[in-house]
Amino acid sequence: MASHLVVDGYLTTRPRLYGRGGLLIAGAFLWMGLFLFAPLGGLAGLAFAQRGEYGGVEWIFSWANLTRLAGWDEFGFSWSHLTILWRSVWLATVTTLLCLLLGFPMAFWIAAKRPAQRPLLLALVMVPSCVNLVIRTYAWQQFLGSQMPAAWLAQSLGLVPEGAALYPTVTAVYLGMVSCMLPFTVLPLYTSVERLDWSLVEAARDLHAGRWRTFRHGILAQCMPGLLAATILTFIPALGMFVISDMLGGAKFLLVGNLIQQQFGSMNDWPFGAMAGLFLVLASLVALWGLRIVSEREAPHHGARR
Amino acid sequence: MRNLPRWISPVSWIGLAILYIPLLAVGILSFNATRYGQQWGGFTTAWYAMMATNDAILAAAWNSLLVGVASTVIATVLGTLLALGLHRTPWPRWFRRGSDLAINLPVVTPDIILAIALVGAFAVLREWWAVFKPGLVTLIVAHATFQISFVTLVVSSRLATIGRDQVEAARDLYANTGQIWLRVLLPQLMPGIIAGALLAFTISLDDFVVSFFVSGPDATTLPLLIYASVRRGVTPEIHALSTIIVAGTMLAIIAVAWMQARRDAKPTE
Amino acid sequence: MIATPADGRPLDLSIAGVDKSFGPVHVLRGLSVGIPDGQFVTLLGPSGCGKTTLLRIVAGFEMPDRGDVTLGGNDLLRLPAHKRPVNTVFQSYALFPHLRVEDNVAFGLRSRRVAAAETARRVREAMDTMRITELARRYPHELSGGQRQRIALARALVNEPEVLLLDEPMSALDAKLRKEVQAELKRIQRQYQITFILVTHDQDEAIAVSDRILIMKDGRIEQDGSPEEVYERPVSRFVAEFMGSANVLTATCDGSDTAACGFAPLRLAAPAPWRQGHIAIRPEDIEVREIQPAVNGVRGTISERLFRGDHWELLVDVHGEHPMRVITEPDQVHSEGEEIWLELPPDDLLVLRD
Amino acid sequence: MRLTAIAAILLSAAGLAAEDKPVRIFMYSEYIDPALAETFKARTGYTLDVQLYEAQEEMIAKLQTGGTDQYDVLVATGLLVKQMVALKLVQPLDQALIPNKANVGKQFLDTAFDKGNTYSYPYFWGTSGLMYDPAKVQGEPTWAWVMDPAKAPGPFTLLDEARTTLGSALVWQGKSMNSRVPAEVKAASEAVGAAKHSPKCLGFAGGVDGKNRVVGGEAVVAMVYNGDAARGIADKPGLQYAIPKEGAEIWCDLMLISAKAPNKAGAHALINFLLDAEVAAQNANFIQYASPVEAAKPKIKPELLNNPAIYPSAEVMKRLTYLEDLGKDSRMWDAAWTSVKSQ
Repeated sequence: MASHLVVDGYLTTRPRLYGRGGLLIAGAFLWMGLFLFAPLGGLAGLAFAQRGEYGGVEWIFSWANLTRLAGWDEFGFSWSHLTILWRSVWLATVTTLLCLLLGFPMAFWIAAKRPAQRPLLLALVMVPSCVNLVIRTYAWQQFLGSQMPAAWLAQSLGLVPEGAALYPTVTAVYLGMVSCMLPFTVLPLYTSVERLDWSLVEAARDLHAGRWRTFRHGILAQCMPGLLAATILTFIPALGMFVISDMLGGAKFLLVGNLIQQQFGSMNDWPFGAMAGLFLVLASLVALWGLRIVSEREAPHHGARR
Repeated sequence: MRNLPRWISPVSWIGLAILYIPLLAVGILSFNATRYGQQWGGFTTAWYAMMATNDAILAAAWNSLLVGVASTVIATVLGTLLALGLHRTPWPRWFRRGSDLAINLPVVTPDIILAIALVGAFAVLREWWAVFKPGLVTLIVAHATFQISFVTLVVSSRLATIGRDQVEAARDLYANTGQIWLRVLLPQLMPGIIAGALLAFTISLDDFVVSFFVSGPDATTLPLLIYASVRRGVTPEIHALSTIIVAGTMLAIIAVAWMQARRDAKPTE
Repeated sequence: MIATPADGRPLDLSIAGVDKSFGPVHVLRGLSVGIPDGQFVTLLGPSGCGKTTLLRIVAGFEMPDRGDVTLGGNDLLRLPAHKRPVNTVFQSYALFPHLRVEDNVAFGLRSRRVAAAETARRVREAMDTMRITELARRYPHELSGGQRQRIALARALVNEPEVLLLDEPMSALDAKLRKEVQAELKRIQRQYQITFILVTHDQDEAIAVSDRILIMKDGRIEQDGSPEEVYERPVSRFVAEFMGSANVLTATCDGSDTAACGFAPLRLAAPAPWRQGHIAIRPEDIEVREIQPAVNGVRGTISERLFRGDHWELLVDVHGEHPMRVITEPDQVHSEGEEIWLELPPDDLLVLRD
Repeated sequence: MRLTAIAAILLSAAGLAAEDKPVRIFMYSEYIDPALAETFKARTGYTLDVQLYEAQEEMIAKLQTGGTDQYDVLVATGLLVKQMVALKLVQPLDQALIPNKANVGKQFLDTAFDKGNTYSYPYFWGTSGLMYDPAKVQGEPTWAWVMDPAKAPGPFTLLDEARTTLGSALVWQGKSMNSRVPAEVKAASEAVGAAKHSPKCLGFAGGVDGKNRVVGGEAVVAMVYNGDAARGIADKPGLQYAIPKEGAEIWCDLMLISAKAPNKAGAHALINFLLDAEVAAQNANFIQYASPVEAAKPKIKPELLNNPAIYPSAEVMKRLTYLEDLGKDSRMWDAAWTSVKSQ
């Protein structure tokens, strides 16, 4: 009997469960193993190879790509890559914060509507993401162009010189970024706001907590899982994004995404591109792992009974 | 819901505005007679007519749809099974952690890296199997590869909301394993599966980088076409196309909402 | 499926030597109990005592590490949950959110492929019995807690199980509703005449509905008896305290019928079996006297006085240490700070086994 | 008799095959007169299938990831030929199948890109220079307009191309456009970096984008390719394109045959076809880029031939330099460009 166990009321054994579970996951994992994990492993190997004289790959093991990523290039040490990295993280962080600042009220706003209206509004938030990103960013360029009302307004207010467009500017980049990422912030936030237990919020209010404390303990604590999901879904894609910064920021500054793309494109240095990509993947995974630990600590426990 | 602070509503409208300004700009430009630039050159529907007769656009739209549907079907089946296999099996902790990581990998990997990895895999496989020459097949396989993760993530989160007591109750009520699947788990999982499939489909429709690398000469998708037109200066036909996509999606959503409302209004007396 | 034996032998449930651990936690320790057919039994105990686990073993959701469970002589453990003639009302009710009420109720019958006409008839009956007929076309999320509970009951009873298991079915209901449901449960059990096993941590509920109460502690049965027995004659300090806020006194006894506790010697009805142990007395058994009573008189000061509607509850400081709970008639008026005599009648002093 | 019958059958089968098999050319969009497809079919029996890329690096990436068996003829900029040969993306030409090579102008044969034209023949050529609004600038066109913030006449854009932009900065500083001296390249990158940080700089742009901003009046001067400039000037007459006094890049796009071209015979036929005097003239009249096919000149529209933005004067031609493949030194250039774009 001891080797048997009961799962969902069915007497079974561990090997049998593993057999069934294995069968279920085999398809996906075989598929992903063949087309993703194995080639990604190969790519990780590529990160330690070298670029040939005319592009291509020379399979000689070297740490050079790693030291290069850290900043040692042909001119000695430079802050180039670290600056790029820092700028990418900063852009993604500010974008995430802006999205949360807008997305949280929007989540509440939707959740406060009549139940029949909510899915409609939610869909309304999601619709823009079915238009190609390049098109939307191009549309921002058009909207911010020198002949458009927004620019006229800014020109007449003396914010920008006569005849100037509103891009490339930092503001334009953030507008584009927020416009692109906001749906992915609102969606997870809404799912947790919708399930909010308002009695806890009222309890906090009854205890004469200030607005901030009510929000922090009554609302924020409950929305933690959604908040984390929103942060992940916003921050990680924002970290790799570069089209928006190129199109609305005048391509003046490189981001990690550019750096990687360039190596596989104009620079034709695949090993270095693989190294930079590997770094981004690992950094994202570490961030994800950290957030998961935080969420496990913060989230209310739905422990099993017994 | 309780009385919200008064600033919530205006802030939300600002958020919606930021989302919709570009769409509005595209919509207006699609009726602008000027070919390049933003000057208003008069109202025209010529771009829509041109789009409708542009074979390249129609072929790309067809390819996008084909790739989107095929890859979504594959990814939804595999991803759902994966979510179920992970959730309903007492895997050891290390395996659980590992799978978690594996599923999140495509989500955090930059597109370009995914693309290069896939292209490498196809190049090797092509040595044995000619099916993997750049084209629709590679596009479908590539899209399915990263879609699986998204489907699994969505279905898993739905699965987590279905308590173990549901299965136990069904079992207690004499349901065998097959009945539990068909009568309890799948119906409750369906919204999650549909959401996952929709997400996967959207991602497929919008994917550019991976598609670019794995597609062949005969398999241009809409994003590839759009990207190319943007590179050479957008033609207003692309505006018309985008406007139609937005309008179509909106109509579909409104139709679904309307049907939902009708269905909800009827039964409960 | 276990059919009722042709000879009409009652379907007694027998649990023998059941042991169960979850990892390092030993939840059930060699537990044995027999439950005759048609009895309303309550498993009562604090959380973590193993009562739910025992229920889940009977239902088929857990497998004991050791021991046997039989129903009418048939080994239940060899059967998966869906082949046991046992149904459960879950603590969460576990209604199927995607099914209408009538489909929820019909679920078990449909699983067993009972003919449609018969299914319809039995579903209608069960819903009539539970008075939920008008809710048939609703979905669970549209219903109140009490309504959901009735549906969960109907969904289980419609299958006419040999044993009905109820896992804290009233924990989600408010106090008034709970009283109603208790009466209802009792009525239904009489009507169906099948074995009910109720798990609860609420002693009032247990007393109200059960034929028999099993008080559990740390994976063992601490006391097994009728509600009266368990209430009137707790065998241990744990039972006494759990069953209703008894005053428990530490005492020593030298083998005579007098025990010495901190403030006074107390006469007992019979000698205690220990040298040092506990005796208990219920608050309602303590008499308040103006003058020193003949036996077992204790003097104390009223430190607190609470009006409970049909009685007064007094907290009496006895010799500055033991606050004793005493219940008096509503017409007996005392004031706080007043010194009074308490009489602890020997017949009401319960000698506990520990 | 029987033998000839079999031969006839075989030949007709071959002819059929030739007709069925398309020739795929991989090139920039709007880079060939679509009307030529019919002429090509009529003359050779092959169907022309035009596949597009939008950037050179896209093409290389496509080929490197196993695309060499997907295309027959590749159009690539001369700078990339050495690299494509080294990466085995192309194959040597069968010179006997390209008699029309005789039509090509001497200065476009046997260049540093491909000594002896083993792999390639030229398709079109052009320059990168400055497009500007003459009403808003003074003096002779100079790189200083976009490289020296103090001398910039107004808002400007730079090209988002490492070699062209850094190379132009080198020329402006009196150095070689193909410098291999780290100190010189570094100095050039610092100049471009300083220009970038000027408030007048609207950023790095693709050729089309830069042109659009001058046409739209947002920029006064932009670094562009001459073909884009020609289109911009057509949209808004009055704008001008010039090679700065310090000199500039001349580029030449070449036709090559993919390493695993599925239709080798057709590929040769296409290259030969496009070097035909009449065909080249028709193509040049449509595309409005400069044709290297000398024999075509009599048939090219005079307004194109006389447009200095397309065919610069002999005097200007002396100031133009081809970019060269830098081999190992390209890493140094990459680092310089990265530092420009990161600081």
